[in-house]
Amino acid sequence: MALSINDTQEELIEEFGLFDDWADKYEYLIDLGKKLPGLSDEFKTEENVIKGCQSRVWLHAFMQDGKLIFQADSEAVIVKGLISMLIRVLSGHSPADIMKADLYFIDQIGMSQHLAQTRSNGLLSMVKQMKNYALAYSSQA
Amino acid sequence: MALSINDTQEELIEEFGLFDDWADKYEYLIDLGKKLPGLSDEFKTEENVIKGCQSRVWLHAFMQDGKLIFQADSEAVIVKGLISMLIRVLSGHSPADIMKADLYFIDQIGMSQHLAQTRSNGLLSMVKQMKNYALAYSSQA
Amino acid sequence: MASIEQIRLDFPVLDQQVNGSPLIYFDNAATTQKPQVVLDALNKYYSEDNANIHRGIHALAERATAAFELTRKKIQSFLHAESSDQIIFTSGTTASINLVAQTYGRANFEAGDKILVSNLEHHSNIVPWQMIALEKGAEVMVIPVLDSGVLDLDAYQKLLQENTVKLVAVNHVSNAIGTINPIQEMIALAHAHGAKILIDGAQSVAHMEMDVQRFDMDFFAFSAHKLFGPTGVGVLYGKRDLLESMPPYQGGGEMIKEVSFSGTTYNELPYKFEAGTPNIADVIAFSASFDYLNSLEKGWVEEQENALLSYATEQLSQIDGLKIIGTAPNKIAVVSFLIEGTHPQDIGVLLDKFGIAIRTGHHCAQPLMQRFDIPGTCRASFSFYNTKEEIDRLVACLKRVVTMLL
Amino acid sequence: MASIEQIRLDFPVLDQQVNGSPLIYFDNAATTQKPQVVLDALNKYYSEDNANIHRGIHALAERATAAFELTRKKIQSFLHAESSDQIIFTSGTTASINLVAQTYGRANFEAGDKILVSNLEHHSNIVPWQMIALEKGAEVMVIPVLDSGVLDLDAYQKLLQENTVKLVAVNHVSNAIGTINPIQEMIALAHAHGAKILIDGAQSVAHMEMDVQRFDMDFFAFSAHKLFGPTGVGVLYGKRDLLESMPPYQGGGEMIKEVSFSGTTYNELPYKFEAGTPNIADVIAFSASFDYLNSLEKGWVEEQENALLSYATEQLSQIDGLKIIGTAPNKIAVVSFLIEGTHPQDIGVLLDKFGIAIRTGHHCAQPLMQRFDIPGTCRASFSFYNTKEEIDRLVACLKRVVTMLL
Ligand SMILES: Cc1ncc(COP(=O)(O)O)c(C=O)c1O
Ligand SMILES: Cc1ncc(COP(=O)(O)O)c(C=O)c1O
Repeated sequence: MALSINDTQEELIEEFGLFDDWADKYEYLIDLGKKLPGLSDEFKTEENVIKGCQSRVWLHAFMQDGKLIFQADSEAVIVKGLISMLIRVLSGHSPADIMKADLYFIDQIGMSQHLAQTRSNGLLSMVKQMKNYALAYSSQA
Repeated sequence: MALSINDTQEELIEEFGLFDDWADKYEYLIDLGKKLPGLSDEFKTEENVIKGCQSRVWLHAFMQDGKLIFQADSEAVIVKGLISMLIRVLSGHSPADIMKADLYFIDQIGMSQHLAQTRSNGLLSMVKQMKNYALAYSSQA
Repeated sequence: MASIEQIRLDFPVLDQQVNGSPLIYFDNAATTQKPQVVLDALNKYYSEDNANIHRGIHALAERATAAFELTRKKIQSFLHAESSDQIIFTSGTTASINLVAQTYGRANFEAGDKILVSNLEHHSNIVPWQMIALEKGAEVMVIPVLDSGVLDLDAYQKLLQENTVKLVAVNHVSNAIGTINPIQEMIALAHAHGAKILIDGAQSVAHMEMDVQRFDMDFFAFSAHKLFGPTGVGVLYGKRDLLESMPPYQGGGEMIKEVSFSGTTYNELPYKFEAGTPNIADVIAFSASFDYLNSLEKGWVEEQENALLSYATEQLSQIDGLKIIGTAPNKIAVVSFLIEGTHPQDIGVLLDKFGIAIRTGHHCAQPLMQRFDIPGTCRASFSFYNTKEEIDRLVACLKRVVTMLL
Repeated sequence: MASIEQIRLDFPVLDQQVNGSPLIYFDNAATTQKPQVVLDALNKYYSEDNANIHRGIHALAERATAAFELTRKKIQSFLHAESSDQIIFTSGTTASINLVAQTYGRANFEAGDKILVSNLEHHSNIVPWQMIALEKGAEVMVIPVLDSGVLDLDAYQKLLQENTVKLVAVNHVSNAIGTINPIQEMIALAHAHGAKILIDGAQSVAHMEMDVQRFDMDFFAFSAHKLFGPTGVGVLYGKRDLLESMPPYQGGGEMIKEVSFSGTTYNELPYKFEAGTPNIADVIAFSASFDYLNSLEKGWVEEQENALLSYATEQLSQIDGLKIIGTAPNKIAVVSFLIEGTHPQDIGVLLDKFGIAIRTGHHCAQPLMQRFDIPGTCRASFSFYNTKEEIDRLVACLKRVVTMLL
């Protein structure tokens, strides 16, 4: 059975705990970004674009066996890395769990600046959009 | 024969030299204002109004024997006092003399603040308008 | 709670001599003085964080953006607005009103429509309506004012009756004579007759609590400089559906979503109405005004100002020939007056010699002066940092000035 | 002449650490930093002179008015304008351009008229024209840009040929890629074909001398915050006959001569276009920017910046895969670039970690990005207080960043 949302958060916190300096952290993040499969062009539609980003970011979501699955892509690799973590934490859980998830790992791994309203990387919008999907699908689940 | 423009300025400087404090000076100025004959209603026209004043100020000018005569009025008595000094200094002189007059007395009697561009009492506009009349009449003189 | 002496120390400008006397600043309706914390915030911004906002990803840009948006949140809570994206930054009350006239007005006014303004308005809440009315063939009609300086609500109701009024524009408080208008009632009446209403809060914000939702306001406008904040910042609050339905005002950076030569789409609220680099530093420093006001004891400002108003009214009334213009039962701490046989300008010039700053003239409310058939007034307007002793000196100097003039 | 180290001390913001490294501020095209004298002027104004201007007769109001009008004179001489009443204060370049679009444009554009803008423009010099064109049935046409980032003057001439162009709106310098446009030639061509021309000087004022008369400009707009002055202040210069013939923009206090409900008349220049309480403090403090610039050795700013531009161009070109966007022979000290296989945003985020502030994105010039078919650029923009050592560090950090990303 898959890890719970919080288990995955703990895992990420542990992984990032191995790095002392920001450069190593970002290299790891970039690596995560590169490894994210991304989206095929058919899902890179206007409707899937997340607003408020300097780079374009797309989010695609669908239900499978009562679980919400997220797939996403971005032109910028750091954003992709951040997204890849969000997907690892949230994708494959029930809409109810996603809706009530508290994403404390972002702060703990020292990436909270990317969640600031003022960042034009759209991470905050991304989280909001994921929760919106969860809300929308929660009736169906 | 009438005093020259500068003689009158010296006279005023001497008169104001008698006062030690501002209150006495202003009382004298107010007194000058009250004594200024003013204008009859027929001359209080739109064309004679001087712009940029908080109180309305009217200036009327005409030529007599080659000399330019000024008459003026205001709703505010301090402005009237200031005007009365300008008239005493400039009225009855040739347009040429008025055009080249340097009104140093205003500064010397400590009233230069009233001549500031920023004052909304229009003293500066008044002086300008008097010189404009002199310019306009200088061809006729 | 700090003593008034301590509070005065928070306002550095108050501690100075003018023409050899201690400054008495009674021109608060024109602009209020700034507490030291506002100056400090300005200085801190420029010496630590200065950067252009919203699209930057470097540290300074992020700090500046966060601070800028924090002010928006503080204004939201000051006004009790639903959401911070209904708080639009402009350059002043005047700009806020023009924004509504040129967007809401341009999109909605038609020939034959009526716009109501009151006879108590500041020019900034008259001229923008005259301009758009002229363009659209609409008509600006006037809510009359009674001799006391109170609006004639019967006449207001009659004006609304035909249901041809599209918008009412009225100030919360008259800058010229201090009347507090019954806006709650006026808003309800406007809405009952299908009209929208804009409240010009320029003169009320520094003196009373505001609640745009409880009052059901459509639009509310004010200026930071009259609320102990910097010059160059104004605010427009609007109901969400109205703001969303309005076309943009100025075009430029920030207010767009996508620009191309084949077509441009506009950004969301509030950015849709905030074209160009905003007044970043002053918006950020304005935040400190709210911190300062919140540090004062609740209710104290109104209490102190009401005491000043009663005392000034009482003391000034004892001067021979002095007539107060505006005797509404509900007033902020503003006393407008005339003294028989004197011109306001003469009074103002001489009081300045005593270090006392009042305002004289028409106070940008010429139609009100015309209504009372006066050339202007002398206006002493108080803030909480003023004192009874200052009023005593005003009265004493006024007596002296009158003897000089008469 | 002071050393660069001394000059840097005049800008307090520069002396700080960002993410553990000394700040390197290469985002000067977004907004410039302020010298201490500007901060001091702001502080002095608020703690000594703060008052509303133009209609007051008390000491503070007079001091504030005099200081405010002094800035107007300094701008007049900075621009070599005929007269100070052709200098209009606005809230920024964007507001200045909108003012012209909404007054000159509204009064003069007709269906079928053409307005020319260039493909190099900032959104603030595109969207206002699109908005008024849409309203009037006029058409916005585009002066194309060559691959080098230079405007295509042949195409410009062709566009003018039919004599249906009412107005040309073009920037003096491109904010996105630094191109200096041949405005003298462009102005002459516009005039030869009966078109008026507005020059957006937002990006040129901090870098080069200006002479509105010699260039025969119709309109010139810029922002104080890009010229070492405070945020919230803009300037519009216009030819007298144009300004006089234009209807007013915003209605309110100050811009009127006489207000009554039967009709309102407008004030003279410049006040006709300055409705409401202006941004008094910031206009006054802006004066100190000119004093500061005048204290520098004549010609030094251009020399220093040209040296920075050549050095940066040379050094950056040595980075593998780095491509400079905008290679016009005449450029200000701005380098826009892309690095193969990386996205500008990633570069910006990582440089920030090294304490280096550059701007990434479309720089409010989306049509130019569309022209080059790029998502945006990394832009390093220099000012005279930057150094070659800072550029060395940029290059070193960029190399490191690229290895992280690839
Ligand atoms: C060329 C150009 N025009 C106009 C503007 C708009 O200036 P502001 O945002 O100060 O109104 C800018 C500022 O980025 C610019 O660079
Ligand atoms: C009632 C009222 N409305 C509007 C204004 C205009 O405000 P601002 O000049 O800050 O735009 C004022 C300021 O004097 C005012 O008192």
